[in-house]
Amino acid sequence: MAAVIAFILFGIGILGLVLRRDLVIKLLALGLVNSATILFLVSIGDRPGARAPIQLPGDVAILADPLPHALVLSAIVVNFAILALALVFVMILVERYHTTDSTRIEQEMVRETDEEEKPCS
Amino acid sequence: MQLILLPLLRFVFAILTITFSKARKPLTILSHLLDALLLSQLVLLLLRGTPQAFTVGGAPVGLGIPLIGDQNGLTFAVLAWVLSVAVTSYTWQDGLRPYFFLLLNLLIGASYALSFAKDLFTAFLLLDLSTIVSFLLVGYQRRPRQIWASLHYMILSSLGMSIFLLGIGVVYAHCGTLDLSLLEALVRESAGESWVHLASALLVAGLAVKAGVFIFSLWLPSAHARAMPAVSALLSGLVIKMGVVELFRISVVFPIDLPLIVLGVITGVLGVAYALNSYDIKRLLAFSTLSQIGYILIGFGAHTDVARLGALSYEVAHGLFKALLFLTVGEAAKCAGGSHISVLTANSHQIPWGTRIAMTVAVLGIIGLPPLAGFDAKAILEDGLSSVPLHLIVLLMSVGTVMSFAKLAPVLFARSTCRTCRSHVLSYGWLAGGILLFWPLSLLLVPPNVNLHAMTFAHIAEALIVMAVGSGLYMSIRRRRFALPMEVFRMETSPLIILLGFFLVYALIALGR
Amino acid sequence: MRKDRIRIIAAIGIVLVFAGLVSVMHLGSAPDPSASTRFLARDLEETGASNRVAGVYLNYRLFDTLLEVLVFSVAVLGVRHYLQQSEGMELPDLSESEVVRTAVIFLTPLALLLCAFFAILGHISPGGGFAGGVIAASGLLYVAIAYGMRAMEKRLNPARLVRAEEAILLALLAFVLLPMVFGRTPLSDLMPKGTPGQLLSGGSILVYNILIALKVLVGAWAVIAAFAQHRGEL
Amino acid sequence: MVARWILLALLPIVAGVALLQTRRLSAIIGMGLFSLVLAAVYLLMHAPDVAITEATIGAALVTAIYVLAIRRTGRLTVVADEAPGLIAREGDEIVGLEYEILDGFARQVGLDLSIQFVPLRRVRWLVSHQEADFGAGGMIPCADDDETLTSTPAHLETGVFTFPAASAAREHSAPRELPDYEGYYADLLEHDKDGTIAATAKALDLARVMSLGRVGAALEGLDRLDGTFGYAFLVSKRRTSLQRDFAAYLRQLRDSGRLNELIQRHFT
Repeated sequence: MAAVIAFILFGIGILGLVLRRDLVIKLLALGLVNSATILFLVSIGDRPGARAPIQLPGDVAILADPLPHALVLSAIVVNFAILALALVFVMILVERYHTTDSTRIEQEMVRETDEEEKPCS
Repeated sequence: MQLILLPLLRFVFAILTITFSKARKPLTILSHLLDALLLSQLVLLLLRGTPQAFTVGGAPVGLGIPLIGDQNGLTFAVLAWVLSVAVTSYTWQDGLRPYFFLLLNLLIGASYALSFAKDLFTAFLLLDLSTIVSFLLVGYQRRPRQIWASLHYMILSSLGMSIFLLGIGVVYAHCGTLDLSLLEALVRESAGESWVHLASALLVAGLAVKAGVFIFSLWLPSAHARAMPAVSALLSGLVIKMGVVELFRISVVFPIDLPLIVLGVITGVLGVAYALNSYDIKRLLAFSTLSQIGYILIGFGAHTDVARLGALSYEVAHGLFKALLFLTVGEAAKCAGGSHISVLTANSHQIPWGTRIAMTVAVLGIIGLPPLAGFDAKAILEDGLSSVPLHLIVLLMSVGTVMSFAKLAPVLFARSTCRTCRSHVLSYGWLAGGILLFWPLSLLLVPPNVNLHAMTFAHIAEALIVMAVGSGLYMSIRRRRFALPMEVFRMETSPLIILLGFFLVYALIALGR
Repeated sequence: MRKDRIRIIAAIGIVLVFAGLVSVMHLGSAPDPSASTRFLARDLEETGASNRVAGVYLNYRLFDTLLEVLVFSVAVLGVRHYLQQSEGMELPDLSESEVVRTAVIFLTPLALLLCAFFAILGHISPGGGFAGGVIAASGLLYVAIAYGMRAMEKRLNPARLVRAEEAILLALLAFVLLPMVFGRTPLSDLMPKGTPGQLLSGGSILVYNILIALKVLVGAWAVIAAFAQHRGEL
Repeated sequence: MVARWILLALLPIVAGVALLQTRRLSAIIGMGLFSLVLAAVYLLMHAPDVAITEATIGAALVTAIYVLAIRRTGRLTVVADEAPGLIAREGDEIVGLEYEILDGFARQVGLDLSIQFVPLRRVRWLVSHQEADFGAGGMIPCADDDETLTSTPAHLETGVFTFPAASAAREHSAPRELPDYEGYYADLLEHDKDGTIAATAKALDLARVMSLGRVGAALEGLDRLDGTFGYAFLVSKRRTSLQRDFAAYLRQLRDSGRLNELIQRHFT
């Protein structure tokens, strides 16, 4: 069932990404999409009656599968990295166009000719 | 050992160039020489019939990360090396910061690792590494449009990678491993089950975003057209192909031949249509990249050995001529003061003649003049295709390519006296040499009987007719613009289109059963 | 207005179909519960780490982890590169409240302790170097809130931080390449496995955890500092 | 088991509410909360490592950098001198014509409006050093001799008055209750083309005359200066796109008649 929740969250994230025009909220929605994926992966490692995957010699309890957990650790970091960079880019764009509205930034960009386009400070 | 050393050494050099930034030029030369040494050892091993293969760090089978130096991987690794040499020499005198070389080294290292790694999750990380690096490279000059393109690129590819990761999850839940060579048997066992379809559709849709497949890679035209020339060359020649290489890897395991062919056709035809309608040369090149990816996908999807070899050669050939085109057009645009075709034509006398010769070679390569790179690769590819409609579509794409590049003719044939700067000449010569000598060099990759078959009269005649028809058609419809929807390239629609693309892929996989 | 509504409905429709299709297909063929133990049965003897996640993360799939650290480093570099050039405001010294300073005396050592705990015991208990590094960086953030960015800048020179970051990354790569000296392939584990559950067990995992914690401490602090400085106040 | 179901069901609700927020800060905090719930879910799904990583990175670090980033990203910073009717505090709220115009503009461009009241002479400095986006509170456009500062189109006509003589003004008004307008007077004198005003003369605009009247200063004998004056907002010259946006917004406000409506409401 956790998997279904993960897919629902994925969908909510995409809706946020498409319908909200604020760039910061778009990034939050992207973060939600990534989190949903991670939730799905963790839900795979879980199985009924399992324990956390910490084992001592001679221990025979059923453990949750550690491999998805290990994958997810990497994925979380990668998502953070992408998010931080995207946020920086949003900051630079907003400093130039004074709006976080993606549609308006697109319009501004169309209006600007190539000569006008100067590197951002 | 060489397999893991190639990426690791690049990573070490990447950090060394920024730590000892004064010594970055000798370090760069050293790293290229070392790479050449390691690559040639690997190629020798492969030619002897014992490709190197091992699991990283001696981890148990099924858990660790397997590396293999097979033909597909090595071809891509060599292409990465060739492009790395070209871009390094092109930017040699540009006074770029160590930061640029760090990113360049990381990108090449990631390409090496991706060519050898046969593990889904490692591929995910490598694709993400390449995304971040190229994200930073596209925005290097900090122009607002570059930054916007970068942001768009990043949002879409992050979304794509999330879809890919969902696919990885589904695969792992059912197989318990991510090793592609082990998956092959496991997936075949449960062929036809619904999870196989779901996993393949998710993996394909996710990768297609990175691979420059038209309905998915909506970020591509703006990113490639906005970046600086050296970066565009790498993006088109290398970064996109990382996705394509991974798509091919997956196509061996999962039943995705039909979607590959359909996506290839869509990409090829639509890419050509948009390229025809573009009068900004950099944008034209970006769209043409999409159409060229179409050939490669069709080749991989056809699933015959000859077609696979053709697709591999086309991968290399496209890397060579598209990189050369981006580099020369970049320099030409700088000299002429704009990359729009009218500006280039008007100021064509200001374009150095060396640049123009190199550009001519690249254009002839891409439109398939025998016996240059494009012709040879395309001929091998066509030999591998059995269905007639596919043949016709490939021909149509070739005609379209000729038509879109016919616009460049006035730029190519003009007089000028300026000279190209020396570091650029080296880079142009290196790539142009590859294009001109592609046929003899490709004997390393393609067995002689297949390769000789490409040089038949029928293929040569076909190529010449395509060129004639293409230029004739261009003359007749010259400058007539037709409206194509640009709405799809907007950030508000592209994620939805990616989902629609997923549905398409899913339907095709279900059909292909 | 009407066009907007169509767009919203279309978006919701597409997303619903997507979520529904994926859910149905995923639940439609129940995962094989034995699948995950197909290859993963005997790793305790091999890695010697009783935290089996650490065993996978830092032994079997060490290459992945290395790539992840690289991704993180590139991101840090990129953030710093872009935020440095766009001009930040002057760094004002904020008036510090006594309460905040007193809290920091407890919070920051606690964060550093937690970091050390996660890094050193990462192969026995949950945690690991990455989380530890981030926690320690947040400990530094408390100090910055209490004493102001400028005071932090004096202590932690940004240029020296960059050097430290590169040095740690190089040390990590050198450690990864070290087995070559002994005739083994890079990334293989040289150190003895020990008894699972003991402090000195799990081979090189302990070393990697500490190196990653240091790397992430410096990197995460660099990101926080870049954002804080760009804003100019904390 | 029950706890897990409850938390899992909570996830879409928290995420949905967070993404529906109009205020950026609320959305960020909402997503931080989401991450915390997610970490708890991971803990209940027997993934302590993931839970710790999600809590430290997803909830703490990401939220921290978002909050640090939006301080400058999502704001339209306005520095203002308090001018009753135009922009002034009333209890905990800010009211006035200029406030409503700025608020509407901020909404349209999707920024959070942040208003700081500062002494009049700081307004120009802050705007010209780009510490703030707009200067408000009864600003009158000056001649364009300033290198860094310009103004938006005027949104309200006004008059400017001079005291007959400085000494007279001091007699009439109670100095204690006069706000510190030194810098402002100097500006008006500098930019007044009419050189007949004595160097010691003081000038005041209508809004300030009214505010002086309210605090009980005697205002007899003021002379109205010739020419038309209008209130506008100060803006840095380098912010060309901001100027363009605002001019467009004002035009739209005027064409739709909404501006007149606002003026009627505030000045009747």
